[in-house]
Amino acid sequence: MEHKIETDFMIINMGPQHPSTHGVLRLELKTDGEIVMACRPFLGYLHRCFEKHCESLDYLKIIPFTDRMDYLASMNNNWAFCIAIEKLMGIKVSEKCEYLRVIVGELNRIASHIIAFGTFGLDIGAFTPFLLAFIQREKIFDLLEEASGARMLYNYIWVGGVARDVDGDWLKKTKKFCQEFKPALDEVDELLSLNKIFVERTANVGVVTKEMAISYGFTGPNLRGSGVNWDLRKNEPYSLYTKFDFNIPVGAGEQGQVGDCWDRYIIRIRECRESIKIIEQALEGISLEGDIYETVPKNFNKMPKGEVYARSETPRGEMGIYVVSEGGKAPVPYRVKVRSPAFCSLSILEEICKGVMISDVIAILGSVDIVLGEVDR
Amino acid sequence: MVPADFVFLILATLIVACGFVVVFHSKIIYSAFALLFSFFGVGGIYILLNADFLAGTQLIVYVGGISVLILFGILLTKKIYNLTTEETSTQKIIGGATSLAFLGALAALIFNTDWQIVTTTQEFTPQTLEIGKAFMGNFILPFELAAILLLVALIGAVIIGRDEKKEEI
Amino acid sequence: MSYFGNISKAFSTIATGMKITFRHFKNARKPDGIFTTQYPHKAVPLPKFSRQQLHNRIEDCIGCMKCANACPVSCIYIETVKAPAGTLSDTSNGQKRRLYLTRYDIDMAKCMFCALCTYPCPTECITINSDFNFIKFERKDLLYKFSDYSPEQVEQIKQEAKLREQQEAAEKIAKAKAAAEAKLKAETEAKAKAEVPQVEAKTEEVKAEQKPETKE
Amino acid sequence: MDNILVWTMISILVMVGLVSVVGIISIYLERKVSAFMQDRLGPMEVGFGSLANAIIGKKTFKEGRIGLAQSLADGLKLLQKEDIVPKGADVFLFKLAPMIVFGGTFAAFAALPLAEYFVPADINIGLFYILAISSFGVTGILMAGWASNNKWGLLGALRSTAQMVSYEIPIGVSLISIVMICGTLSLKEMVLAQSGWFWNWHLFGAISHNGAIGIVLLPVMFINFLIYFTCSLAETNRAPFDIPEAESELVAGYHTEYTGMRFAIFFLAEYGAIFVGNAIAVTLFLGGWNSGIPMLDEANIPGIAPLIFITKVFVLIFVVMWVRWTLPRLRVDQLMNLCWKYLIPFTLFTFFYVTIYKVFLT
Repeated sequence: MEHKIETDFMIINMGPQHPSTHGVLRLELKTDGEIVMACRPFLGYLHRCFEKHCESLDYLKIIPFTDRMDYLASMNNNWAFCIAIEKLMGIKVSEKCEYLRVIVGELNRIASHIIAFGTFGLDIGAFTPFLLAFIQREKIFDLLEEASGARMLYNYIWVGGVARDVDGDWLKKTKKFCQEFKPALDEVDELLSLNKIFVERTANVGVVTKEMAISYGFTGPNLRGSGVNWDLRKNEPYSLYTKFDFNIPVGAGEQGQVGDCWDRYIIRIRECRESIKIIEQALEGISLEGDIYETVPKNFNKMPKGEVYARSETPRGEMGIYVVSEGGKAPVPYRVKVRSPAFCSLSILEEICKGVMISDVIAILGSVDIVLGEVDR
Repeated sequence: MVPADFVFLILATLIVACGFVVVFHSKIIYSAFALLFSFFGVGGIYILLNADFLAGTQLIVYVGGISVLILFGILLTKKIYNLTTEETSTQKIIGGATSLAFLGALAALIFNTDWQIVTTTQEFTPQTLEIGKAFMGNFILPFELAAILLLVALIGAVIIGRDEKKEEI
Repeated sequence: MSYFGNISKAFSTIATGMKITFRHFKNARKPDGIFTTQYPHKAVPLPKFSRQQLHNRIEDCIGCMKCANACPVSCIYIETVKAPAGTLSDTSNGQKRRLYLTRYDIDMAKCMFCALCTYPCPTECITINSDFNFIKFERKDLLYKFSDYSPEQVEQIKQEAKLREQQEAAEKIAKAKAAAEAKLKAETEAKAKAEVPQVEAKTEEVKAEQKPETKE
Repeated sequence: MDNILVWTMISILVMVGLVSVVGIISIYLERKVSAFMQDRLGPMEVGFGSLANAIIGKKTFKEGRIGLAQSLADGLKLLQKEDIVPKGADVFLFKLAPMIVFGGTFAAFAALPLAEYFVPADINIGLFYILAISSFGVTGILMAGWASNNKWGLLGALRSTAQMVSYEIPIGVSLISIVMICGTLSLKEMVLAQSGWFWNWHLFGAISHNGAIGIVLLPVMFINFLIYFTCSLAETNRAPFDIPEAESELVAGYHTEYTGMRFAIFFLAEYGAIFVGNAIAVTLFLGGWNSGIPMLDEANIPGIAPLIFITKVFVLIFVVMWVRWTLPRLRVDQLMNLCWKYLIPFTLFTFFYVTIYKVFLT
C-alpha cells in the first residue's frame, strides 16, 4: 500500500507525580497509542547534596545521612559506610557487633525486598499481596525499633560498633519472627508468583540479557535475575558472611526468558528465604557478652591520610563508598562518593523500554526496584 | 396536545439541532458527538412509533457502534485537541442552491402527498416476534444475502488490516 | 503451552489466590485476624528506646555544648552566662554547675532524630523519649525552649553578669594597681638604694606584666 | 396525562433513590471486604450517630462503631468539594460527560425486574434494552476522557471504549443462548420461567422448560455464566480488567481530572453499572426473585421477592470484589486476546450447542 495513514507520537510525562514511579522520577514517554517508542528518565528531583554535605561533617555525623540515601534499607547503607571508614582506620569490630550487624542488616534486607515485590505487585494491579507483605514489614520495623530506636532511619551501625545493645528478649522475638515469616511469605508467593495473569504480565517482559546486565553495571537481585551468579556476600565476603550457609538464587527463566521481570521478582522472594536462613544461623551463633562500644573511636582526630573504596551488598545491589581523608587533625572527609546500585539499574530503562506497552514500562520500572533517594542522593 | 406530541417535539428538536451542529460546527469532535445525539433522538422517534426492537437496534448499532467508531477514529488522529474541519467557501453558492432546491422538492413532495393518518385503538404490541418471523420466513433470502455481504466486508477488513500490519513489521 | 492448558492453569492459579483471600476474609472475625488497630483509641506501645522527641532536664544541664557540637544538623542552640560560684545547685550525678543557661533551644523542625546528641552528654540530661505526639500547627512552635528563665530574668542575669564582670574587672584592676603600687613602692624603696638608670627599665617591665592580668 | 406524569416522576425518584442506595451500600461493602481481605479494619469511625453529631455540632447521638455511614459521609464531603474544571478543557463536554455516564446506568435500572409486581418499566425487550442503553455510557466515558484535556484521561477513554465495544460481543452471544431457550426477551418472563425449585434456574440447564432432558445444557450453561460474569467485569471496568482506570498506569484514567460531585457521579455510575451487570446475571441464570425453595417465595412470604433479588445481586457483587482484591491486572493486548481467542470461541460453541439442543432435542 502506498498511502500510509500518518499518526503522531504522543509525548507523555510520567511523573514526577505519578502513582507508580516510586518517588519523584519523571519518565518522558513517546508513545504511539499504547506502544512506547522512547522512554527517557529524568532524575534529580530528590537531590539533596549528600556527597557535598559529607565534606563538612564528622564521620560519625555522616551516618544519619546515609540513612536517608536508600531509605528502605538504611541499615545496609550505614553498614556500607562503616565498612569503608573501618577499613581506612584499620578497626577490627568485635564478633558480637558483627553478629548484630548481620542480623539487623538481613532483617532490613527482607523489609526492603518486601517493598520491592509488594510494590511490584501493586504496579501490576494486585493490592492484597502488597498489604499482606507489609504486615511482615511492620513486624520487622518493630524489631528494629526495639534495637535501634527508630523505624526507618536507624543510625544504628556506627563506625567500630553499633549504637545500642540488645537483650536476650530481643533475640527471642527475632527468632519468633523468623518462624512466623516463612508461612507469611509462602502465602504471598502462592497468591502472586504463579498467578496466570501475573505471569502473563511479567514473563518475557523487559528482558535484560546477561551481557546487557553486566555492561549496564547491574548488581544485586537485578543482576542475579539476569542469570549471573554474583553476590558480594559470597564472592567477596565481608563481616561474618563466610560463617553462614546460604544459597544465591539466580534467575533461570522459569516462566519466560532469563532476565525478564518475573525472574527479577522471584529472586527477591527467594532471597528473603535465604536471609531468614542467615538470621537464624546468626541467632544461634551470637553471644550477648562483650562491649559494643569497645572499638568505637572516641574522635576522628587521628584519622589516617588516604583514600578507601569499600563495597557491600545492599538489597538493591552493590553499594560502593569511596572516601578520601586528608588525615591529620581534620575530622571531616575530603570527598565522599557513593556508587549507588539503583542509579545503574535505572539507566537501563532507556534501552529496554523501546517498543513495549505503557503497562510494561510500569512493570519494568517496578521490577528493577529503584529508590529515588539513592538514585539522586 | 397529548404527551406523545410533546415528546415528539422534543425529540425532533434534538435531532434537527444536533444535525445543524454536525454540519456547521468547526470542531469535528463536536460534530461527532452531535451525530451521536441525533441517532439517539431517532431511536426515541422509533419508540414513539411503537417500533421497540428497531429502537433498540438503533441504539446498539448506531449509538453504541458506529458513533463510537467515528469518535474512536477522531481521537486517534493527530492533533486531536484542536482538530477543525476545513471550511472552503468556493462552492458556497452552488451548494446552497442545490440544497435549497432539494429542500423545496422535498417540501413539495411532503405537502402534496395524501398522508393517511391511521388512528389505532389497539394496544401496543411487541414487534420482535413479527420481525423474527419475517426474517426467517418471507425475507429469508435478503436476510441471508445481507449476512453474506457483511461477512465479505468483515473478511475484507481483516485482510486489509493484516496487510498493513505486515508492512509495519 | 497448549490452549486448554492455558485455561486450566489460569483457573487453578486464580482459584488458589481466591482461596487465600477468602481465608483472610473469614479470619477477619478472629482476634488475631486483623493487624491494624484504631489508632487514637488503641495504640501499640512503643519500645522504651524509641527515638521520638528530645527532652532536656534543664536542672541537670551544665551547658557544656557537647550536644550542640554532636548534632549533624545544628538544631540545638545554647547560650550561657557565667554564674558566681555556689549560686547553682549541683547536678544529680554530682557535677558542678557554673553557668546560667539563658538559652537552651531545640528546633524539632530541624531535628533528624538520630539521637547523636544524647551520647556525649556528661550528665545524661538530654534524652530522647518515646513521646511521638507533638504535632504543632505552626513551625515556630516546634522550637522547644528548655531554659528556666523568662526573658526578663535573662535580661537581669545578663546585666548582673555584666555588672559582676565589670566589678570583677574593676576589682582586678584595682588589685593589680594595688599590687603594682606595692611593687612600685618596694621597688622605689629598692631603687632608692640602687642607681638611677636601672629604675626606668624596671618600671617598664612591671607595666608589661600588668597588662595580661587586667585582661583576664 | 396527569396520572402518567405523576407516576413517571414517582418511579424516577424511586429509581434515583435505589441507584444511590445501591451505590452507597456497594462502596461501603467494597471498603469492608477489601479491608478484611487485607487484614485491615476498614472504616470504623463514622456511624450514622457520629455523622448526625457532626452535622448538628453536638454530641447527642451514640457514636458508630463499624463505620456504617462512611460512604454517606464521603458523599457529603464530595458535595462540598471545589468543582475544578481544568484549564484547556472543553467545559461543555466536560460537564456533560458524567451526566451521560450516569444516565446510561440509570436508564438501565428501569428494566430490572426486582419482583413480579415491581418492574419499573416492564418492556417486552427488556434484555435488549439494557444491552443497548448501557452501550450509551461508553460515549460518556469517551467524552470525559477527551474533554478533560489530559493525556492519561484520553488513553483511559480509548482503552475503555475498545474494551467495552469488544466485550459486548461475548456478552451478547452468551445471552442469546438463554433467549433461545426462553423464547422471549422480556426479563420478567425469563424469571417466571425459573420459578420453583432452584434446579429450575437456567444455570442448571433448561429443566423448567423441557423437563429432565434440560440437564444436558448444564455444562454449557455453566460456561455461559462464567463467560457472562467475566465479560460483565470487563464491561464495568472492574479488576482484573480495570485497565481504563488502572491506578498504577493511567493515574485514574478517564476521570483523572474530575473532582467533587462530578467524580462522585462517576463513582456512583460505576457501582450502578456493577449492580446492573450482576442483576442481569441473577435474572437470567440465578432465578431472579425466586429463592430456589418454593416455601420461601413471594407466595408464602409477601414482600420477600425484591429482597431475594437484591441479596442475590449483592452476593455476586461480593464475588466481584473478591476477584478485584485478589487478581492483578491484565494488559491491553492480553485483554483483547482473552476476548477474541478465548471468550468468543467458547460463547460461539455454547451458542451452537444450544441451537442443536433446541432444534433436535425439543
